Amino acid sequence: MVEIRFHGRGGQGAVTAANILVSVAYKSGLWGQAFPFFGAERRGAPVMAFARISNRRIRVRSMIRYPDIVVVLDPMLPKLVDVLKGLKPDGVVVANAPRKPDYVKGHEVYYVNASKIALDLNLVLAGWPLVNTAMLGALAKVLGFDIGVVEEAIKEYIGGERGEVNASAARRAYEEVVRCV
Amino acid sequence: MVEIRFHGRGGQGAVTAANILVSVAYKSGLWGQAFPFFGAERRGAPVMAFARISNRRIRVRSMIRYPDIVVVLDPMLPKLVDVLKGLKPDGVVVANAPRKPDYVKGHEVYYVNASKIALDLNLVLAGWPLVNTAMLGALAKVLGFDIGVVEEAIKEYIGGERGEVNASAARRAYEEVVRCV
Amino acid sequence: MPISIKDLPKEKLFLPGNASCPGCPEALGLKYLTMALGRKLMIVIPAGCTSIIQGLAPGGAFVFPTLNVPFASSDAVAAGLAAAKKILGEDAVVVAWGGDGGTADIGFATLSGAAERNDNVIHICVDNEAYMNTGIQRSSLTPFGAWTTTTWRGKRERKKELSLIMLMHKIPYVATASVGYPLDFIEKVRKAASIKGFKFIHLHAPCPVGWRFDPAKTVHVAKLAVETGMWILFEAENGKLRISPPSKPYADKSKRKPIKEYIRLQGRFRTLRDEDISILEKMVDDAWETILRLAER
Amino acid sequence: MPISIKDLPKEKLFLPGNASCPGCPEALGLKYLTMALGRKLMIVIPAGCTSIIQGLAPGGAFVFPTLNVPFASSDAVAAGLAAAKKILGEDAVVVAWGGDGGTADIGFATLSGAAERNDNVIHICVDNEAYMNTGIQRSSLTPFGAWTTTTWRGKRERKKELSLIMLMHKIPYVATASVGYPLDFIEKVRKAASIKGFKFIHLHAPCPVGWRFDPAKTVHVAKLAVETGMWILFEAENGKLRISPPSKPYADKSKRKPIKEYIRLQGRFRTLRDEDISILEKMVDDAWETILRLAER
Amino acid sequence: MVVKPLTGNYAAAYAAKLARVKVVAAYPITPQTTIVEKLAQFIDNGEMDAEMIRVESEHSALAAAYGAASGGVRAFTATSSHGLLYMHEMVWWVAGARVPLVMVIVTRTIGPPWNIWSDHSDLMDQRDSGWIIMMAEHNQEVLDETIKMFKITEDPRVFLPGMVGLDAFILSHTTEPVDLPGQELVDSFLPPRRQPYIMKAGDPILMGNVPRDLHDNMRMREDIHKSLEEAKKVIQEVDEEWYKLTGRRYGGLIECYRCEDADHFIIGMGAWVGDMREAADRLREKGIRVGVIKVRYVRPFPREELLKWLTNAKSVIVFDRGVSAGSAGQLFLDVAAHLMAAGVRVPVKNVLAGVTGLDVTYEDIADAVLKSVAEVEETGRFSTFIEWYYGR
Amino acid sequence: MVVKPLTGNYAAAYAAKLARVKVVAAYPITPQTTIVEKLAQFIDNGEMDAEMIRVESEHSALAAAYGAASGGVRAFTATSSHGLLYMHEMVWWVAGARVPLVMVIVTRTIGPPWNIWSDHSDLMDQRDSGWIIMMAEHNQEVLDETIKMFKITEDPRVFLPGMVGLDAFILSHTTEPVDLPGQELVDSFLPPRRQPYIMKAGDPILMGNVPRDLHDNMRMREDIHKSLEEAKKVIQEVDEEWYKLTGRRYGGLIECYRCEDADHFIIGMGAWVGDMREAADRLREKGIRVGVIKVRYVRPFPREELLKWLTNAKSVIVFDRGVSAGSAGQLFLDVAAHLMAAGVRVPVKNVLAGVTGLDVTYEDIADAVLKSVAEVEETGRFSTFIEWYYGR
Amino acid sequence: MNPHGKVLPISRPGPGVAGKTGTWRVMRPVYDPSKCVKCRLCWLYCPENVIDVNEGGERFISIDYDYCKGCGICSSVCPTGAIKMVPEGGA
Amino acid sequence: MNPHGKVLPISRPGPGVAGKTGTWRVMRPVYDPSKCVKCRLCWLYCPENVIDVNEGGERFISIDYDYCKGCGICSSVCPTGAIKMVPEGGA
Ligand SMILES: Cc1ncc(C[n+]2csc(CCOP(=O)(O)OP(=O)(O)O)c2C)c(N)n1
Ligand SMILES: Cc1ncc(C[n+]2csc(CCOP(=O)(O)OP(=O)(O)O)c2C)c(N)n1
Ligand code: SF4
Ligand code: SF4
Ligand code: SF4
Ligand code: SF4
Ligand code: SF4
Ligand code: SF4
Ligand SMILES: [Mg+2]
Ligand SMILES: [Mg+2]
Repeated sequence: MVEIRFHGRGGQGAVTAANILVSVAYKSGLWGQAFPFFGAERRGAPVMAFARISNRRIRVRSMIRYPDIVVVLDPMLPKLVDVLKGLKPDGVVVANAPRKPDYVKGHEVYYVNASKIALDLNLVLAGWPLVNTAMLGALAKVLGFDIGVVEEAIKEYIGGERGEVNASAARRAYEEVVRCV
Repeated sequence: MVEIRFHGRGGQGAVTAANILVSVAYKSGLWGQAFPFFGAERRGAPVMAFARISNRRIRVRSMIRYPDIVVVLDPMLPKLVDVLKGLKPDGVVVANAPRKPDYVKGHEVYYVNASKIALDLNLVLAGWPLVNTAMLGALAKVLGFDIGVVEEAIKEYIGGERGEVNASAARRAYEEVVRCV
Repeated sequence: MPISIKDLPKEKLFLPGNASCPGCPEALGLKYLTMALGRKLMIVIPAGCTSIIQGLAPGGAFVFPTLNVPFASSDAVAAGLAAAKKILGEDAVVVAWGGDGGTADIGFATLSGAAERNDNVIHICVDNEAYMNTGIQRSSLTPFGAWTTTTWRGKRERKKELSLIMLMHKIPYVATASVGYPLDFIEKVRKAASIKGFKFIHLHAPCPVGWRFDPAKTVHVAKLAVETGMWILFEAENGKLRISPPSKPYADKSKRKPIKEYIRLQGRFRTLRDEDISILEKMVDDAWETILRLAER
Repeated sequence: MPISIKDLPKEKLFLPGNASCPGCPEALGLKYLTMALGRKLMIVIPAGCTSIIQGLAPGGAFVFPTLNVPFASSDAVAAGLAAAKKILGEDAVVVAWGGDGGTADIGFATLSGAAERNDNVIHICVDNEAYMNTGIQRSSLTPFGAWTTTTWRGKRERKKELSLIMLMHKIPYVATASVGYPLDFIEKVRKAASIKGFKFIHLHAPCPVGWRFDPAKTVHVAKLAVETGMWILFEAENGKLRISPPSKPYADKSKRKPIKEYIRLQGRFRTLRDEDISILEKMVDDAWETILRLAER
Repeated sequence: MVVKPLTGNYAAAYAAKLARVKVVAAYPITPQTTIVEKLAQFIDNGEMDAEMIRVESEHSALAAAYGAASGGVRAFTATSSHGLLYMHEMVWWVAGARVPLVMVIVTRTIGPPWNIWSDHSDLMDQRDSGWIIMMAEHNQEVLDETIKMFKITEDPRVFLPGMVGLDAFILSHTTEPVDLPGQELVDSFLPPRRQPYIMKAGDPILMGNVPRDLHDNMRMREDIHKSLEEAKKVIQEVDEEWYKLTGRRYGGLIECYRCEDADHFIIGMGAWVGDMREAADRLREKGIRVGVIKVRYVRPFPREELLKWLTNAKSVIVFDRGVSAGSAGQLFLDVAAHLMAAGVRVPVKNVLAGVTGLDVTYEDIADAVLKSVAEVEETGRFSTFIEWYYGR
Repeated sequence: MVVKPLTGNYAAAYAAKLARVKVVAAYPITPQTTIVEKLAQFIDNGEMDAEMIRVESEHSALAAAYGAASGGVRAFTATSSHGLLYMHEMVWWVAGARVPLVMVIVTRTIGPPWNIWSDHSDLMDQRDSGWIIMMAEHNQEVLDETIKMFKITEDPRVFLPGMVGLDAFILSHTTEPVDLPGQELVDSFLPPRRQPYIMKAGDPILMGNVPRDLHDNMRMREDIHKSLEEAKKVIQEVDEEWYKLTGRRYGGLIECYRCEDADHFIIGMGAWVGDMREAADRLREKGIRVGVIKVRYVRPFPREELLKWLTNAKSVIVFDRGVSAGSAGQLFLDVAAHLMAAGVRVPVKNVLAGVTGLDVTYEDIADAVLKSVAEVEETGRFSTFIEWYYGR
Repeated sequence: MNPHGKVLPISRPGPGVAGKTGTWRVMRPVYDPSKCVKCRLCWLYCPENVIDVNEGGERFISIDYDYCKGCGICSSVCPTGAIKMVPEGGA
Repeated sequence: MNPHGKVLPISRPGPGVAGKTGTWRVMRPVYDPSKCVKCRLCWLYCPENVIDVNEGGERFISIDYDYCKGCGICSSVCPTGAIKMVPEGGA
């Protein structure tokens, strides 16, 4: 079982990303589970979402305290919250960053400039790049999912033209994501 | 323990009579308990009230099904309801009636013309003689209570001039009540 | 269209031998209601005297479907019932029949909610100006000065202006009525039944037991309320307010009988002092003023 | 007596770092409330955004006694609290601070009851026109046409005329206010505090999250509501109704800005069709008509 | 001290007056109504110095009483049946807020159909909420326990609200002599109001905002439970104190009747315990050694007290006037569960009688017990654990 | 049949849609809200042919659903916590009226303080009322059981309303794959609406007027109890029928996990049963033979089913996410009482965990069980029958 | 009423659900057809619904004394005094 | 808070109960004293209560960035454009 924690900001779609991941997992013959850290989710406020992926039906339902993967949607967040908290020693960070993020020490890192991808594709809400689907593409790479499946899941979830654009954001990130240790 | 059932009409004060009886009993060194047959008590409708008297604290609280004494406040009632229902074979009827009431067969009867006493004393409500205190006087005779105590209890309960009048109604009935078998 | 007494149906859907007190205004209202709506009537009843009047199970004095419901719930239950009847395509008029307590106190949020949603229900508030079923306690519709078993020296607050409050809900139909004016009431019920959405009728119902008057006088007291101007009959369709014929003369203050005539018949006003009567008079004038301001010109 | 911005107290009884969303109108209202009443303020809060805004225990952003209470209970709790303060002879102003849902829906019977009893409480309805704390569901105060998560094609019913309904309760003080006009609101709160009995203030509170506008525009949208005539500022002392200065010009229909200006700023009205806008316009005209009828002449 | 014939309801009203309640908030409902009427009369006549808030519903009745109590004064309310159910949300709230106040419950069954007679389903329906809950057997106990409940609830070891239950009509409308203590006596017994916090202007505390750490919240809930456990001692103490002043005591959480040498135990609460005593006497005349345990306080549940008596019983029969439908009688569930938890081995049986208000006589009780005891004596066990008893 | 990732709340909304509910009446409350939103969306988009009554409170939500159901159509509502408490009077009423309808409860703790997390006190607080009450472990079960609940409640042997519970957030806001049956399948499974009587114009019946003879009323209450007992069979049957159509069955009233050879039993209900399974597996790795009993239906209480497994157990540990303050956990009280009534002799213990919403992991459960089992293995009994467990 | 063996809180209508409510009567309305102007007001206002109109009958109205509670409303609304209240039986 | 060992649902006020809410900020208000006409509107309308007025100070107003959520109201109500919203950090 892989346990994943997403860090984002209220309004950025971290929960959506986690939910779509469940779809991707199921389409890939796996089981998935996604849940938000619920609270008063204020716009701009740091928020979290969680997901589990497993090859059999997942029955545990407690919070994820020691994730295998941490996904950081907003490059500013690591300054504000401890995104690495509880990350397993062999855990992985998937970061939205233009270059290797310096806040990670001693963990495997995948990074991709998701903000740029979003801006390029005009995925913007109130001046804000919407990076969640791009980050999902990057995560798919880390988890070894077929990006075609990810695109399909995104399009099912979002629908219409916006679904298409989000799907290509995911694909671009999938292709551009850089691994380093 | 003596168990008593009062028959009257809604608005006639049968419950009041039962309540005052508790007072009389207590003042006489006995224990008393009184309760109405509760229901929607409509004016004019046949109603019942109950009392128990005992020389020790009364602990039973169920309905009285087999009374020792039945008190009939309204001379018309026996035509409408079975006032003798459940009355013990050696039970007693205390009736408001100008003469020996013919609805009683085989029971000891005490009767008094309480309506007349009430009218004489101008104890009237909406054209109706208020006979409850007079009947209490008659009942006191049957139970062997001191009529002075009865008067005292009535005056405490009712107060003012109306209390006085009611007390004298009781005394008159106490004096006028006739026993026959 | 005015109806005449001869046109009224004779079929008895409200049966004799029920459990109302002698001279009961709620019984009167129920009887009129059956005359107005016949077999289309379905009634939803929160706790109140009418819960008792209908009589003991397994019998019942009502020859129409009767749903007894918790005290605060009547309009919501009625809304659900009306929705079901619509879905099933049945031709029914759903009436929520609440006392002043069930309508204006504990059930008031429910009423207001159904009004705002414009649920297809007629709410009739049968207003005997106190909680009678529990033995005469004050309600928000008890008038200023009236004795009840929770206001031993007379109520100090005014009667809530329920019908104006409902008028401000901007529902399609609001009316006041009185058990003293059955034809007016029956007409209003029928009109309400012909309109889709939420309808509110406020039925004044003088109660001999709670108001302490001779049961033979129920109709008389009801009429006096109108003749003194203490109770104003009006109706408002889509917000257009018109004074109803029985009340029309009393828009002119000089035509109104002195409210003392109304008051002195009622034991509940026994302790009213003269200054209280002036306050009541002032309240009557105010009520008329507001109504006339709001009336169609 | 009009107050000026310079006279306002600087003491912060509403603390930074609270949990309101950026640009929150309830936060604005709370801040003004502390400015109006200072250390005499005691607040009773039914469930709603303000339950969250105050922040997490064992801390809190409110430097005044704050009693959180069940959703339907605020005015009754406040009435009890006010009674206790009276008995203990303490100098306190008890405010029940409810959202549109807590005030006009689930808590409406409670409000109406306290109003009728004339309990010594100020009820402030902070009206963001939906259940925001649970994620933007319609309330009775949601305007016609607005999208919410329970009205996906826009609400079909009109906004309940809450302040007129409260006016018809004949309480000593009723006022409307807006977070866009803080001085007006603060004056009204202070006036209410000076009056014994039940006071009702209806505070319009445009919410960027629920109405879908840029949080920087909260004040702007609030003002537009007044300038288009969609929100009418008035006050009524002992039933005497006066239009408040910010709204005065708009009694004249020609002075009002087109309501489209107000509507197009808000995502919640995205699906509004032209005929819906006409309906809304008609509602605005009606509201003005009623208010002007009731106003002092 | 004077003796006055009083109904159970009037006894409750006098108790509130004697406790110097400052705020009464109540809404009428049969059969509670005469409590409110009497208090209104006391207040309107100036015999009682209190505010009466004539609320528009029971939810508001408890809300207003709670508001007053939070503000620092003694507050009182009373209700029944649907009224209690309608205020159910507030019932939980007041306990969670740890605000002491006293509520009298005139127990009445729950509809539909409408029915005003007594059973205990309304009161027992509140048993999870964190309130102290007791049930009186007679009018004297109504008066005594209502006064005592103020002392118990305001004890710093407790700080929880409390309910005093009495059976509809069987007590509420039944008149019997009641010893009415003098005001000075009650004043000497009841200390000035104490409570864990007071809402007052200028003292900024926040009650009830969302906890950052859920552990804190769970500890609050545990503390309610633990405080109820602590209340056991307080109830006992207060019973003794009252005894010193009045000569009346009831044994604290439970009261036993002829238990010392009993083989078989009947357990019940409320007014019919009187009839149970009578039944026990009759059964003993037939040679069956029956003891009666009256559960006075059902919350806190008198686990230890019951175990003391029941560990070596031959059988235990719990009479319930209410049922947790689809399981068993509410009192039975508690009794049986705690016996089980303590590892006690004794046949237990649940008799459901008087449910929805049927009149139950001591003959009925004796009859039901007789049959049950016969079975247990013969077979050592009960063949059915639950019996719906409609009378002989 | 398609598989869709759904939250528990959406699963409930889809179930109501598939059951062809005709009237939805609901009031928002976290965490139930998304059920209502989803249904509003279905209806507003024309995907579902139903009326939505957007009521002003929960009391009215259940009242309106009840009115619709009385009028002859399938009705649905959902709520949580304070919403459920606020409608408590109606909860009793609907059962008393014998009107089938289905309500989903997203379980949430009760305030103060305000707190939106899951415990079971709100749902369990309704257990006396006469409703069928079940609690789901995962989103598939939410969907399946909500559909099945219509069939169960409308069965002429039952004719009672039913609640389907799911844990706040743990299920309600957690997305996982759910097998969504097709409309035809559900149509073939669910017969047209049946109910004991229908209110319709021209057919004069009176519902709920005062009974002349209280025996009739007591028989109504007994019949509710008995109908719940009868529902046990219906629940079993419906489980099988659904299995035939979908391949999914849950064992009826309870579901057992590794019970066959178990010495020690953990009992619980709701989402954390998944974690209990995990805990059992881990404990078995340590050689402790643990079985898990998931109580699916708590009303009717699965007395016989539990007895089957527990009669020869070495110990029984009931996990409660809620407490009847001053006594013990609600589920524990039921389990222990029925074991007692059946004369079973086994050490029982109550662990109170996750109360007010604390996160409980399978490690926590394993830890609590491990310690308890160690004690019972050593001493043959539990030294304390109740433990408040806050995590390791 | 009880189609599936369930015990339901359901009733069916029938007269006299509060018993023979005529027994409540203290005063009795007595009709004098000679004074009657057939206005039907007594019929309209009788709260008990116990007055019947006999179109063309000798006695235009009739009262069902089994259930008449003797409230006196008919008498008080009768414009001609055609209904008089007289004391019921003895007392 | 807890005078008798009871665990109460009671809190005491303090700033930052929702954390350093300045972290929520996406846009940052920047004050230019040279344009300021000291009207105090920003102070009045800031919903966070994070603007302070420095009577006679060089910078008439100051903003507490620890808690300013960046809503932009101050900027939008400022009559002179003395407060500008600029993007916060990278993004
Ligand atoms: C929740 C609840 N509270 C209280 C009651 C008790 N109750 C029954 S009827 C009634 C008074 C009804 O008054 P109103 O609505 O004016 O009707 P009326 O009896 O006057 O016809 C009350 C308080 C109840 N049944 N349910
Ligand atoms: C009895 C009850 N029902 C529902 C809720 C859930 N709830 C909490 S806040 C809220 C909405 C509040 O809306 P409103 O009063 O308008 O205040 P706002 O959140 O908009 O400030 C709801 C429905 C509750 N807490 N209690
Ligand atoms: S109390 Fe009044 S309203 Fe109620 S039944 Fe009697 S007469 Fe009718
Ligand atoms: S949703 Fe609106 S009212 Fe609620 S806290 Fe956010 S901005 Fe304020
Ligand atoms: S006395 Fe009353 S009940 Fe009898 S007929 Fe006349 S109006 Fe009807
Ligand atoms: S009211 Fe009098 S005149 Fe009119 S029909 Fe009746 S009896 Fe005849
Ligand atoms: S941006 Fe908003 S929170 Fe920050 S100072 Fe300006 S008004 Fe205040
Ligand atoms: S609003 Fe602008 S001009 Fe006015 S004080 Fe603030 S910064 Fe200065
Ligand atoms: Mg009334
Ligand atoms: Mg709102």
